[in-house]
Order: sequence, then C-alpha cells, then structure tokens
Amino acid sequence: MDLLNIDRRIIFVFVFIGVAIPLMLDFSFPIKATEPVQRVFDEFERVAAEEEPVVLVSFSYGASTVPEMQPMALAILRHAFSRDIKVVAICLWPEAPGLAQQALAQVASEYGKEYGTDYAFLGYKPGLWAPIINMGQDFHDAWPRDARGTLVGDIPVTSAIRDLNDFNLVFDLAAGDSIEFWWIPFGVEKYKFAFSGGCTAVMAPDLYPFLQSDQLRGMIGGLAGAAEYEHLMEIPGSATAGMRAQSVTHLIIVAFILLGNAAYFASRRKVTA
Amino acid sequence: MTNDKKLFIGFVGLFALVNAILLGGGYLDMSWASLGVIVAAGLTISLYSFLYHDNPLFKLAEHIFVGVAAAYIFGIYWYQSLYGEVIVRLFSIGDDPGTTTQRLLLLVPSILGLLILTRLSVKIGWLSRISFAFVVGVGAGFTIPRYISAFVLSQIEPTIRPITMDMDGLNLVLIMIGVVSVLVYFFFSVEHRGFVGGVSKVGIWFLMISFGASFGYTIMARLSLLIGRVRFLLDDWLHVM
Amino acid sequence: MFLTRTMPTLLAFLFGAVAVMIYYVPHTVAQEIERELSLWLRILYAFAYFLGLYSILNLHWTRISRREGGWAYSGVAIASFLVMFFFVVYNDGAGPFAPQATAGGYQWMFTYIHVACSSTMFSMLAFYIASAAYRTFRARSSDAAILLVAAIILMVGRVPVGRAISEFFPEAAAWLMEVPNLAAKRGIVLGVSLGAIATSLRIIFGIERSYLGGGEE
Amino acid sequence: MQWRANRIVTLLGVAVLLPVVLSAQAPPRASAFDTPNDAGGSITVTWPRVDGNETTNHLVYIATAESGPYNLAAEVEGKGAVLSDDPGNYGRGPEQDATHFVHVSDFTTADGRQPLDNDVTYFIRVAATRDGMEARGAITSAMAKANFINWAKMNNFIIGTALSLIILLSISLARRKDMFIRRIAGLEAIDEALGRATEMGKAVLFVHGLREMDKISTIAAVNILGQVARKTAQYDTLLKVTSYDPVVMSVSQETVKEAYLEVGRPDAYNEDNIFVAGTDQFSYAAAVEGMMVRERPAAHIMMGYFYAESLLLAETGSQTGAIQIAGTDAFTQLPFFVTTCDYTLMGEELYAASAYLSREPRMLGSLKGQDIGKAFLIAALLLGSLLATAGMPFITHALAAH
Repeated sequence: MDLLNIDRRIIFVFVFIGVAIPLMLDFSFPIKATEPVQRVFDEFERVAAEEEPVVLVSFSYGASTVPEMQPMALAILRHAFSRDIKVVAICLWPEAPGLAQQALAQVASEYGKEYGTDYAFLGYKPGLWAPIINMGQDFHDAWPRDARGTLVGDIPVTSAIRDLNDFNLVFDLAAGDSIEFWWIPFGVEKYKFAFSGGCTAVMAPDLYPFLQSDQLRGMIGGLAGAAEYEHLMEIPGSATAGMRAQSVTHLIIVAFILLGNAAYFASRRKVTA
Repeated sequence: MTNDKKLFIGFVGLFALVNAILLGGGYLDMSWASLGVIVAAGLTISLYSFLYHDNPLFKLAEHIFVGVAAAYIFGIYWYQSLYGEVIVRLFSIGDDPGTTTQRLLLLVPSILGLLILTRLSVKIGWLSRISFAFVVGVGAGFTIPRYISAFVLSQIEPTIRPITMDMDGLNLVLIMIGVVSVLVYFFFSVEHRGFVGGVSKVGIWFLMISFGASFGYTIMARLSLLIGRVRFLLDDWLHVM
Repeated sequence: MFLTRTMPTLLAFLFGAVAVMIYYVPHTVAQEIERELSLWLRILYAFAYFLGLYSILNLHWTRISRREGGWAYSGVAIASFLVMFFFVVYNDGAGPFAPQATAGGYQWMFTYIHVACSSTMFSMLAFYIASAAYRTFRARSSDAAILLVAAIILMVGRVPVGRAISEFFPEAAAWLMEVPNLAAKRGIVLGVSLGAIATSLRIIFGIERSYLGGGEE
Repeated sequence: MQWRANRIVTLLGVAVLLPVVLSAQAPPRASAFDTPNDAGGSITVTWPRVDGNETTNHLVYIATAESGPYNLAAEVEGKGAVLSDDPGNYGRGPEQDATHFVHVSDFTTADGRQPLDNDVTYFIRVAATRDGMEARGAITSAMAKANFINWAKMNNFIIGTALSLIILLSISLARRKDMFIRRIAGLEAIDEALGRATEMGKAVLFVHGLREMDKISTIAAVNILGQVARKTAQYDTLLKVTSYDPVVMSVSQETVKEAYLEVGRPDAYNEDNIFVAGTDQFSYAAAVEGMMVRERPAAHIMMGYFYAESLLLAETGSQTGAIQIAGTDAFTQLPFFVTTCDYTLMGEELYAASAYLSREPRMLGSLKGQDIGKAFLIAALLLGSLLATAGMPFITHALAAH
C-alpha cells in the first residue's frame, strides 16, 4: 500500500491545519462535567462554607506542560477567590515559581485580592516529597519565609497555620509523580487532610484507583478537565476554546488509526489470498 | 546553494517580513513584551523545523533553551533554598528568629550537602557516600511503612467490600478479577500454563484496556500542548484569532 | 575500605531503621526526629542540584575544549547560560543576597524563552503521534486490538464532540476508566509498591549498594 | 488486632454508660481518657448517643481543678461523630455505634484558646443543651499523655515485618540454591529475531533507554544485552548498540566483549559498534532513527527506561519492517511500544527477564519474595471479598489503613 507509506511530513501538515482552523473559527460543543471534576468543584464549595476557609495550592508542574496546566490553575484560583477562600501557594517543582506567580497575580487582580491577607506565595523547596513530611509536622519549619523574604509567621494568611491539617483542602497541580508518589504516600496517608488535584492527561488514568479509595477527592485531568471546570464555574476560558481544536484533532487521529488499520488488514488479506 | 540553505534564508526573510508587518500595523509595539513575543515565536518555529528534519536552526534553539533552563533553575535553588533558607538562617541575617540550637542543627545538612559536592573530586569523592547514605537510607526508611499504608492497605481495603446484586456489585467483581489477574500476570514463580495461564491472559486484557486509556490520554495531552502553542502563534503573535 | 564502603552502608542502615521505626511512634520526640530528618533531606536535595548543574556545564565545556562535532552549539548553550546567569545574579538590581525579584530580565527570559521552548518541544510529539496513528498503530495482535479499541472510545468520549455524536461515548469512556482501567492500575500499583519496598529493604540492609557509585555492578 | 488495646479502655467506659437511656434534657454520663495513639495534648471525651434526639447539642467543659472554673472546650452537634467513625482508635461494634466522642486538645479562656498539657489532671463535664436549656452531667477526670506506640498502625507493622522477613530470607536462600522463575516469552521472541537477522544476513540494533547505569531498568537492559551478544557472536551476526549515557556505553562494551570472549569469537568484537548516539533526548532519537532508516537492521531491541522519544524510535523502526522487541518499566510509554512492536516486556517482566538470565541471587531472591507477597495479597483479596459478602468483614477491617 503506497498510500500508507506517504511522507509523514504530509501528515504533519494535516495536524497543524486540524488545530489551527478550529481555533480561528467560532463554534462550540456542549460541555458536561465528568464525575471526578464535579468532585473537585464540590470540595471547593464545601470549603467555602466553612469558617475562615483556607486552601493550600501546590504547583508541581513545569514549563513543558503550561498549555495543559495553566488554564487549570487559573480555573481553581478563580473558584477559590470568587468564594472568598484564602489561598496559600507553594511549589514543589523548580520551574513552577514563575508560573505560579503569573497565575496568582492575574487572578488576584481579577478579584481584587490583597497579598498577605487573602493569599500568600511561599516559593519552591527542593526535596521532592521531603517538604510534604516537613509540612505535615510543622508548616513554618518547612516554609520559614515567603518568596519575598517575609517570615510566614508575620503574614496574616499563614501565621495561624501549624501543619497540613489546618488547611481545609490541599490541592496539587501535577505534571509528574507528585500526586501519586509524593502527596498520597507521604502526606495524605499519615496526616489525613482533604486532598484533591489536577494533573496532565498523561497522569490522569493512573489516578483512578485513588479516586475510588478516597485518597484523592476529585481530579481535573488535562485540558478537557480544565474545560469542564470552566464550564462548572461558568467562566469559559482558554481551555473551553481549546476544546474545539481538541475535538477535531481527536477525530482526525481516530480516522487515521481506522484508515491505517483498514489498509493493514486489506494488505494482509491480499498476501494470504 | 543547497535546497536547505535556500529554505533557511527564505524562512528568516519571511519571519522578518511578518514581524515588520505586525509592528507596522500596530499589532505589536516596541515594548519588551512585544519583543518577547517575537523571540518566543521565532524559537517556537525553529523548534518545529525539526519536523522537517534535524537542522541547525533546531539545534540552535534547543541549546539556547538548555542554557537558559540551567541558569533559571540555579536562580530558584539559590534564592529560595540555599540563600533564602540555609545562609539566612545559618548567619542569622535580617529578622531571623532562629535559636542557636536550630542554627547548630542546620549545620548538619549544610555539611552533608557540601560533602555531596565532593563527588566531583576523584580523591575525596568517597566522602559524598556519607551524604548519599543519608539521603538513600532515610528515603528508604520513610518509604516502607508509607507505601504499605498508602498503596497496599489503602488499595486492598476498598477492593474487598461486600458484593451486592446490582451494577455496583458487578463492577466490584470486575475490579476484583482485574486486580487479581494482573497480579497473576506479574507472578514469576509459576509457568503461565493451564488455569494460571488463562488467568494471566485475562490480566493482559485488563492491562491492555488500561494501556489503551493511557494511550488515548497521552494523545490528548500532546494535542493540548500543540493547541497551546498554535494559539500562542495565532493569537499572541499573529493576532489572527 | 571501612570508611569508603562499610561506614556508608552502616549509616544507611542506621538512618533507614530510625526512619522506619519512628513511623509507629506517636511520641513527640519521635515526631521531632521525623521533622528534623525531613528538613535535612530537603536541604541536602538543594546541594545535590549542583551535581546536575556541573554535569550539564561540564558536558558542553568538554565538547568545546575537544572541538567535538557540533561544539559550536555547546558554545551557544554556555553563552545562553551565562546571559541568564547574569540576570539571575543581577536580580533586577537587588543583587544575589536579597529575596528574588519578580520582574526583570530573568522573568522575561523565563517567559519568552524557557516556557516557549519547553512546551514547544513536547507539543512536537502531537505530530509524531498523528503520523504513527496513520502508519504504525496496528492491531497486530488481539492484545493490541483491545488497546486500540479502548483508546478510540476514550479519545472520542473524553472530548465534547463525543457527547455530540452519541451519549454512548462519554458513558463507555467513564466506565472503562472507572472499572477495567482502575483494576489494572491497582494491580500495577500493588506490584510496583512491593518492588519499591523490596528495593528499600535491600538498601537498608546493605544488599543494594549501587548508590555508592562505582565498583559494583 | 490493633483495636485490642483501645477496646479495653472503650469497653470500660461504654459498659457503664450503655444501659442508661437518657431523655434529651437529662445530663449525659460522660467519661474521659487519654486519646490513644497520639503525641499527647489530647483527651477523648465520650457520652452515649440517644436515638431520636439529634437536635440536642453537647457542650464539653474542662477545668484544671475539680471546683472549676470550667471553660468551654468543644461544642458537638446532635449528629456528631460516634466512636466507630474512628475505628483505628476505638474499634467497631454496636457499643461504638452508640457512643459519641470528641477529641479535646484545647479550651477557651479569656486570653484565647489554650492547649492541654501532658500529664496534668483535667476535670471534665459534658452538658446537653436544647432550646437554651442546659443540663450538666457529673464531673469526670483524665490526663493527656504522649504515647509510645501507635496501636492503630499495628497491621502496617505486622505486614511490614512479615514482608521484610520474607524478602530477606528469599534473598539469602537464593544465595545458596538456584530459584525457579518462569520462562519469559519476550526472551524467546528475542531469540527468534536474532535467528531471522542471521538468515537475512543483516545487523541487530540494540537501543538503550535514557537512564543512568545505577537504575534497575538499565542494569536489566545490560543483562539482556549480554545474552543478545552471546547469540550474535555464535551466529556471526553484526550487533550495534546505541546508548545515551557514556557510562552505560562503557559497561555495554565490557559486557559485549566478555560475551564474544565466552563463545570464543574475540576477533568478531568491534568496540566501535557500541557508542553514544546523542546526548540529548531528541538528538538521540534522531540519530537512532537515522541508523534505522539507513542501515535497515533486521531487528531492533529497545531496552531500558524510555521517555517521550519512545514513540519516535518505535514508529520509525516499524516503518523499516524490522522485528521490534521492547522492554521498559516506563508504564506511560508501554502503550506506544505495544502498538508498534512485535513483542514488549512490560514493567517487572523486564526485571524478571534480567534475573532469569543473570541468575543473580539479589534479584532472584527479591523477585521471589515479592511473589510470595503477591500470593498473600491475592489470597487476602479473594478470601476477604468472600467473607465480606457473607457478612463477615473482619479481613476488610484488619486491612484498613488508619
């Protein structure tokens, strides 16, 4: 089959067009939240109903996954700030601080939130999961100062936090192992705080066992998950817009797989016949 | 002149022209932010040129990235950990509230940390083994009980719930069959023949569905990244969205 | 021999055994030890980063000094490192002995070079996946056929267009994720964690010493 | 098993309380004791649940002297927690279902919240309130203590100890005698591929993953490479090995050289066929792809830990029509190998294949120990599920993580 041996650069052009055209056109498909995403939303709503609600948001992703993770970070920060939940942000990934600062600054200004009283940014600490154990024992010991060099005891949002259990919810934004192999075994397991997370689509299937065992209370998986969250928030953002291109390219890839396999089986039949 | 050289010059010319139009048309202004968008667009397209084939433009962009990334991460480690925490506390710079005991205790990881760096020397490199023994030993020790609790106990317990005569019960039975058969597949003490062979075959089916899930989701992830970059090119740079 | 081999092994045993035991002891003293150990661990990781930095710079420096093929690119890597390093140390005018600035050349290089390149590199895989989808993802065995069918249902079911085509797709996708996928992933997690526990044990009891580097294996 | 210690304490308290049925306004009979399994600074206060009185709230007062003053320490709603909500500390059963509890770790004073001290006797009264009426119960006392053993984690400790003993014993046993592990189908597939390469008179390409020499997957890959090299030396087939890490390259050179010596073909060994093909991810992939397309080896064997480049390698490789065999413990990359390769060693199969070939006691024994662990898990899953369905969930409860 010569058709199957076409130069792959021709296929590359198809993919580029499949992404670019839907982005430039204006059409949409209805979005409905799946259960894991709904659970995250419900967790934030539960937190919002509590007294002096405060969440810990851990940025555990780097630059390579920005298109997937940044819309998710914006969506959950919008949810927190719109419901007057205070946010303490930390980074467990060395590339994350720049991205976390951008997201926090943008959403805080959208909702008129003040640094120090409504949110704090504590920066990055190395050690993969070691900071999680450290925070579980003593939060101020793990993060003595914020990214600006202020002692956490002097910042209103963090001054009363003793350990991870003082947060109404811990939320991890993960591009790698951080949910499955850092937060769950070294945090949730011992300290039993409420924990949910968002991750790249690559990681999402691995986390289903933890959703069922309640070690993870809800999960936003990839750009599609972020779009569902935007839908629940009724604030369509870049993830929702991306779903047009995502839908079209998925259909293209599925068509490619079907075509390729049809040709493969046709050629095999010819050989055997 | 080779074909590739012509392509290269054509590309650079076109890139300059497009940017001139964008600047002239007022889509981009003469600010650092606009310059940034132009640089980022140039690097993005240079990296995509690898799709045509491996070429100097790709290699150039890739190596610029490698250098910037290394220095960026140095900055994070320096300001947020080594200076921002270790040095500030050890030498009690500024408003540091630490006690002398805390400072003395902090000396231990600082010295162990410096010992790690001896690995770069052939003569005294063995000193780094003390630090590695600490990192690896403590890591292993923390891991064992926590993995038993978080993975073994917490994953087994929700699997062995009472089975009911409804859809949930059926799903629970399927999950049970799946977990057991996958464990049997990764069981190496018995030949995969007869009954065990049959069970391990079922295990493969479950594994294949889960790989299918990972496969579909990975494709989704890569496409999302591409969508993000194309959006950047079309919207932030070209302003055609 | 004692200093280079036995002592590190003994230390690993000592630290490992203490780290295991304090897990079962709720007393404040044990919890304080746990806190201190985790603090030390994360500070050690900060120092360990320099080994990685050294190896990258050394790799490119060696290529330049030996004039290996493509050494000029290594020069580019070193040069871009130095430029970024300057901005890191300059710290938007505050110098290296102050909290990190949130603006300036450092942030600019991060946003427009680092983020742009990093996410572009991985997005390239989208193209390769598409080409592989057409040319090589074959149901060459019944196993691969199951994999592909599951993948197709998920790819259609997890995007909004799937629901537009038929409610079957999102529902089937959810079931596949929550039942067979969950079961297989749980089996894998159990196997992997037993493996990790076994490796940790071998380290604590000095059976696995590859972390000492050199010599063994 | 882990509830035994707490149960005695609980039963003592509950036995006194249970027979008494209280009306809403009747003062609750409270009892107090040190909160088990904790670092101290907390006292557990319990009182019986009264059915149908969910609107009655309870206030817990605490004092350092029996005569007072009593400060408010906790306020518990009518439908507050019962002991069986915390089975790790208090066990399960009808008594636990019928007893409310609260952990008191601090109380309100004029100067704000004050924490409890260890080893100090506190006096406690519980009051039932409804519609502004308050009925205070009798005074009881307790002392908070820091505990030395967390009994709730006893199941974890027992499993950990058993697993450790099994694995360590298997390793020491493996040092004395050879242990059986099953044939690994992937290794036979490699033999077939080598055979075909020999028939066709073409080369075999062995591609290493990206991780360093001290990783298990890399060690396994080198062990498999040794086996491959012995066969190619026997068949007189050209073997090329690409690596990413220079150390992996030199170890591979040693391994292949040794294999060629072993079968008496040192003359056929050529060091230049084992090299570093690239030093960053995508360049490595591009270089290996180039070799696949230009040199058209008959078989590609890809072993080790791969990242995103797996797709590029396997796709190009399958286009050339070569037999492809992969082995990796990178689960995220396995789907791409499964759909593009003729045979794939998945996860632990890679380690098993390596142990099968090298017969190294450390690996064999460890694998054997893990197998015994898996057998126990399978038994617990099947038996536990049956018993739970039959209404006897004690295995389920014994395996709960607290």
